[in-house]
Amino acid sequence: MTTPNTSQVDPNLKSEMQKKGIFVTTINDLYNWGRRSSVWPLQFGLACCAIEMIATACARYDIDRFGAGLFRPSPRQADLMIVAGTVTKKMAPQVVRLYNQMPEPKYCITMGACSISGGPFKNGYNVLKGIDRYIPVDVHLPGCPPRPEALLHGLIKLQEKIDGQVIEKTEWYQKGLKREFPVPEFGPNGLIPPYNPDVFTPGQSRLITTG
Amino acid sequence: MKSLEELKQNLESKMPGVTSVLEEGCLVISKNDWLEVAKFLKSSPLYSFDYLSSVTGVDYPDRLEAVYHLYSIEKKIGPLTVKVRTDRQKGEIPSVTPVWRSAEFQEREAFDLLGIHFTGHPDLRRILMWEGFAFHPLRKDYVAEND
Amino acid sequence: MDQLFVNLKHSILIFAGNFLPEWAVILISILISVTAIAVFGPVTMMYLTLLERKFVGRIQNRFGPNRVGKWGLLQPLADGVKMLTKEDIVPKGADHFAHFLAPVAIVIPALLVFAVVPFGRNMVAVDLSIGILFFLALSSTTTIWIFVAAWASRNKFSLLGGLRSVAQMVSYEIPMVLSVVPVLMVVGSFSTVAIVEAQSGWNWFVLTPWGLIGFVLFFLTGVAEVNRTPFDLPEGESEIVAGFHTEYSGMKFALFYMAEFMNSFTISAIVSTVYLGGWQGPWLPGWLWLLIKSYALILVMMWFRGTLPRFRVDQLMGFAWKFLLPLALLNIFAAGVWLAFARPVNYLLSAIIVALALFILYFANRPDMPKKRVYRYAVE
Amino acid sequence: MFGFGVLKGMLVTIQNFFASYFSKDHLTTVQYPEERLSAKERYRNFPFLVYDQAPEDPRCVACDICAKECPPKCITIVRDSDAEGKPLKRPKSFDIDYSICMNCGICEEVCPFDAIFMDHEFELAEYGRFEDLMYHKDRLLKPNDHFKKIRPTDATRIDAKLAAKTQKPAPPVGN
Amino acid sequence: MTEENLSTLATQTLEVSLGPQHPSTHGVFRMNATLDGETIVKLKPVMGYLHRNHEKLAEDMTYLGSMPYTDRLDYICSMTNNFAYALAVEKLAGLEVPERAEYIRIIMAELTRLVNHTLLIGFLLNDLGAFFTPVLYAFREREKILDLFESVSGSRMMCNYFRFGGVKIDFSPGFLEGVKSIIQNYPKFLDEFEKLLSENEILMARCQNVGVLSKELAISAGISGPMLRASGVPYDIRKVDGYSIYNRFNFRVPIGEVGDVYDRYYVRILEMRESIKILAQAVKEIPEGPFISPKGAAGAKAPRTFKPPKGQVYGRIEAPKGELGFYLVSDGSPKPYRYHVRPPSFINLTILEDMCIGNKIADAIVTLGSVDIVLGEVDR
Repeated sequence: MTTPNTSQVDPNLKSEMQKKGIFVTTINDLYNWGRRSSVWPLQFGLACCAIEMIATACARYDIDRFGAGLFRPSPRQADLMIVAGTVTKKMAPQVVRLYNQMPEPKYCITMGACSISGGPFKNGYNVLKGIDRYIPVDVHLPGCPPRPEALLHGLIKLQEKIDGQVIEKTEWYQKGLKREFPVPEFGPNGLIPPYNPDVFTPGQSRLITTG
Repeated sequence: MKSLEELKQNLESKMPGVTSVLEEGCLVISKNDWLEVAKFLKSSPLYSFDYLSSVTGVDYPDRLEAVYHLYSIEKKIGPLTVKVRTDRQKGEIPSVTPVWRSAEFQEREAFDLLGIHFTGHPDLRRILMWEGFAFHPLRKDYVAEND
Repeated sequence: MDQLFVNLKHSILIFAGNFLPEWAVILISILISVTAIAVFGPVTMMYLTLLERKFVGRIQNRFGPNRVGKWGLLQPLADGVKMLTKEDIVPKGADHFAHFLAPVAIVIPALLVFAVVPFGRNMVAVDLSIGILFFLALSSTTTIWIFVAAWASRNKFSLLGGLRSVAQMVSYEIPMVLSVVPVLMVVGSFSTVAIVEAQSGWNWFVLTPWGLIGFVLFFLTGVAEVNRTPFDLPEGESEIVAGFHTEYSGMKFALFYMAEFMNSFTISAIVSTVYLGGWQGPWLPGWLWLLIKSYALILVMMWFRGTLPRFRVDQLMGFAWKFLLPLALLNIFAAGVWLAFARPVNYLLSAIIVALALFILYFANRPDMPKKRVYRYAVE
Repeated sequence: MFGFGVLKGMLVTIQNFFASYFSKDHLTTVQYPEERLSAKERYRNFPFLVYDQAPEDPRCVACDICAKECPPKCITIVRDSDAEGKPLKRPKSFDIDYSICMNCGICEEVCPFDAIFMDHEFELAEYGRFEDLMYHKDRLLKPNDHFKKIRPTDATRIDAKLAAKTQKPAPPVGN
Repeated sequence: MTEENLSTLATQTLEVSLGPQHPSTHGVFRMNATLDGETIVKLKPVMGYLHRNHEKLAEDMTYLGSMPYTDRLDYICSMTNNFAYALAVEKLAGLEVPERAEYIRIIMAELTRLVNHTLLIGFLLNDLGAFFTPVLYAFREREKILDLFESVSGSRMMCNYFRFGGVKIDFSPGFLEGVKSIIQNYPKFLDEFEKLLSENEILMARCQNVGVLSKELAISAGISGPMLRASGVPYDIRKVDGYSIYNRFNFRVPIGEVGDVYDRYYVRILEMRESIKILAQAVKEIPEGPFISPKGAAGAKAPRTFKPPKGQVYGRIEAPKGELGFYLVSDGSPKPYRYHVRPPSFINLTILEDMCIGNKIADAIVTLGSVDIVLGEVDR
């Protein structure tokens, strides 16, 4: 689904003003433009997709061209969590806690089949069948591992999604903000609760409000 | 490797009480004198198996089995496979970590995934699953949670 | 061209003078230089972040950011807008007030030090007679705020980072001060403007033997003061996650980032003032010369960042106490000898003393220096 | 002397800096959305079904070998049956769950009818997970000349084999 | 502070968890370190965060179905994982491998060794604090080798290229020229890498006499690979077992003496130079002929019909990280009864605590880096 162009300034007025050198924008565009062109990913890799993520940050594909090259080690300074690799049940609480620690306009790309749905290790007893059971995911990136260009394409899709966001309707400015996702505990045979009901309904993907 | 039979005679001559069986290329030792055999294998000048390459737990329908692969670095002797058997319910096998340090993590993994209790292990805890996990998942009768 | 900004300010004052009272004109002149610094500081910081990402990028055979704006020129603006709109997190256990105070307080010395930097001929904001002392005093206060930041964020990694920063600053403060003493001895005054005037006509201090050593010392300790590689232990990324600013998000982290880059600009400006002859230079206007010299030194700092691994804590302090400090003392002695004798002889004598000092220190530190090794192959 | 090794190292990085302006070997960046690397011929990403003339009759005969051999079991096939329920040699529905597939290429190897091949298309990022990444038959089917375009050598070999098979009268294939 | 009243000073140890998410634990590996100041008192590794149950999944999959999963064991060297698994199953089923396939396997294994050692050195420097530059140079070279893997097997990292009794498909056109250009240019890259790193005093100071591992402890702890040879034990499974056709190539096995982090780093550089020699000989002598035995081809075409006889086998190879072994028990059905992987990095971690006690926290990170672990293999 393409993201609707929601900026209140109609495009042809904007373009011919720009021809005369006057730069017209709304607060919403500036807010989106700032966030989309400096998405700082968290230095967080789980498995084989992490090596492909590092390859994307390296010389040949260079994610820094998109302004997303500063991999911040501490979750406090990151805005994008790329879940690159298999999320096991022993690691799931840490992943959710890290997502909670990130400051608010935050996004999540699930890179690779394992983090989307458990992938090739789906029927393993220690493998979580997809991280979107506990945290909201913005962009899903299939592949095992997806090519570095596919990750760049995923980042471009995320940037399009950020462009389409409107300040009033974004999730983190709604009243009754429930953005603190409960961290699952370890049970005798798996995680308790098996999924977070208000984030995940089995079989039906969560449509995050972009309009 | 000279030959398995010769090693077996050598073993019996050195330690009369040991009952060892040869089974398609492996030495099967009973579990209560496995520690002495281990010490002998490591210290004997003839063989000096100083390199324990791998410890594996295997779950058979009637028994649990720990399979050890031993090499000698000085004498460049090939793999000696030693099997030690125990029953499935209360699986007890003497740990060889005091003899070979490399068994420490592998025995913990065999305990974690198959439930073989290695007596005398310095720190026998689960290594791959979390502490509260109540089953031994690599056993054939384990049923995973379907969510 | 050289006096461009000075005449500009002068004409504004005259224009304001004919309809404003006397005290208002003085106030306006102060305001002009204050706003000049307040604009110049953050803008250099923004474009230094971009310069670093592009320069280190090119070292690593890749482009830096080049999709936001023409050559990525709008990238710092985008970073700024994003940082402003980030949520502001204060950890539960943290000391609320100190957590907020530290980033704000760390920017104050970084901005204050600009007052003493002589940007061009009579283009210095405040011509303090104790300019260098003012600079050294202020630049050592950043340690306190780094430690307050580390202590206030109640996080083990930042605690480690804070302790490391205190140890590092204490052991690098003394060689830094001692490396400036020879210049003060030769010039006879603390004021930065006097120092630059003393170096007029190509006799920059860096061209004297003791000046070269003093320059290297002052630059290295300056890099340590600013916590940049290879001395960036307080925010040792690969060991203690993000060092003292682990718990800082959004604009507070941006303030730390701004303080670090403004400090690195002021350090290079002061080093080029004291040793490279400030705004002295042929053909080009004065203020352009100072910018070229300090940007060159900043590029060297970024070059360090792109290449060198990090010291360990005890090696860091061993290097300061066992190598830099004695070298700084011997350097003062060499400068004294240079001052005492006549023209051709003093260069020779102080060069001998400096060379002697380097050899003595090299052989003194030889035992704990790492040695090269020879490797052999297995014989079958 | 202390410091020469460090200087030599810095010489290397500054050489790389200046070389990146001149030699191609020292600036290897391919600016992705504008410039693209040419895909290698044997590159395998996600499987797709091949049809010769019309999408209604793909080469696939719903023999279910690839579904059994697929290690992570991400292919589900339902065999088509005509009016009175006699099973036909055509899949009614052929689903591949792209969020599970591990691009291993085993389905292409074991398929006796050369009906499934690995595609070169990798720009598949989606927002939704269940309805966007579960590829049904209509999204999987691609014409044979797409296969010829992305993998010329394999396509010519397989076309020759199929052509040879249709020339000599098709022996009664025991199904 | 004399000795006795120092003891009355009650100091607390700091319990720090260098947790599953840490910039330089090479993935999800956790070390619970108890620190006294900066020195480490106790260090308990915690694993299992990437335990993907490879062995349980393999028990209800055909033998060939597990081949793509072996790529994901040590996801940096996928070809050598396939090699070890293929060798073990061939030993079990008694398949023989044609000449050309043996040479193809040697070329692929040695190319993977180059990739693994280059990446390790890049990540080791990253742990030391060099701001990503060595990692980017390492990845620049790795991309060239990955292009070759992709042109042959179809995927950059997950090659799934080996089959029981040979390989899946012959070389693609232009592959041998690619390997020849690698053989020519790689020594130049290694010289550049050594010039950047080997004599760097900071690196030598940070790596020498850190994480020392004695010969006896190494043998008794089952250490294998470059770590064992860096401690002075001349044990290389390519020479000892002489599996596949390694005894046709002459290459030397580098050994270290002290067994510290610097030795492990330098032994790997020398091993890379030996691998290039092996590659040169293999490319020269590779014969024409079938790339897979007919029995193997049939098994690959219909994995369900591939039923090895009842019995058990333990096959091992010299993977870049150490001795990678597969213990397979087959009960005659197309699915293995028991499938066990003997991973080198899992067992090389046994003595991490002994190497780190008494050193600083920065050394523990570097020692972990020099052990060269990949979590996909540690946790399986």
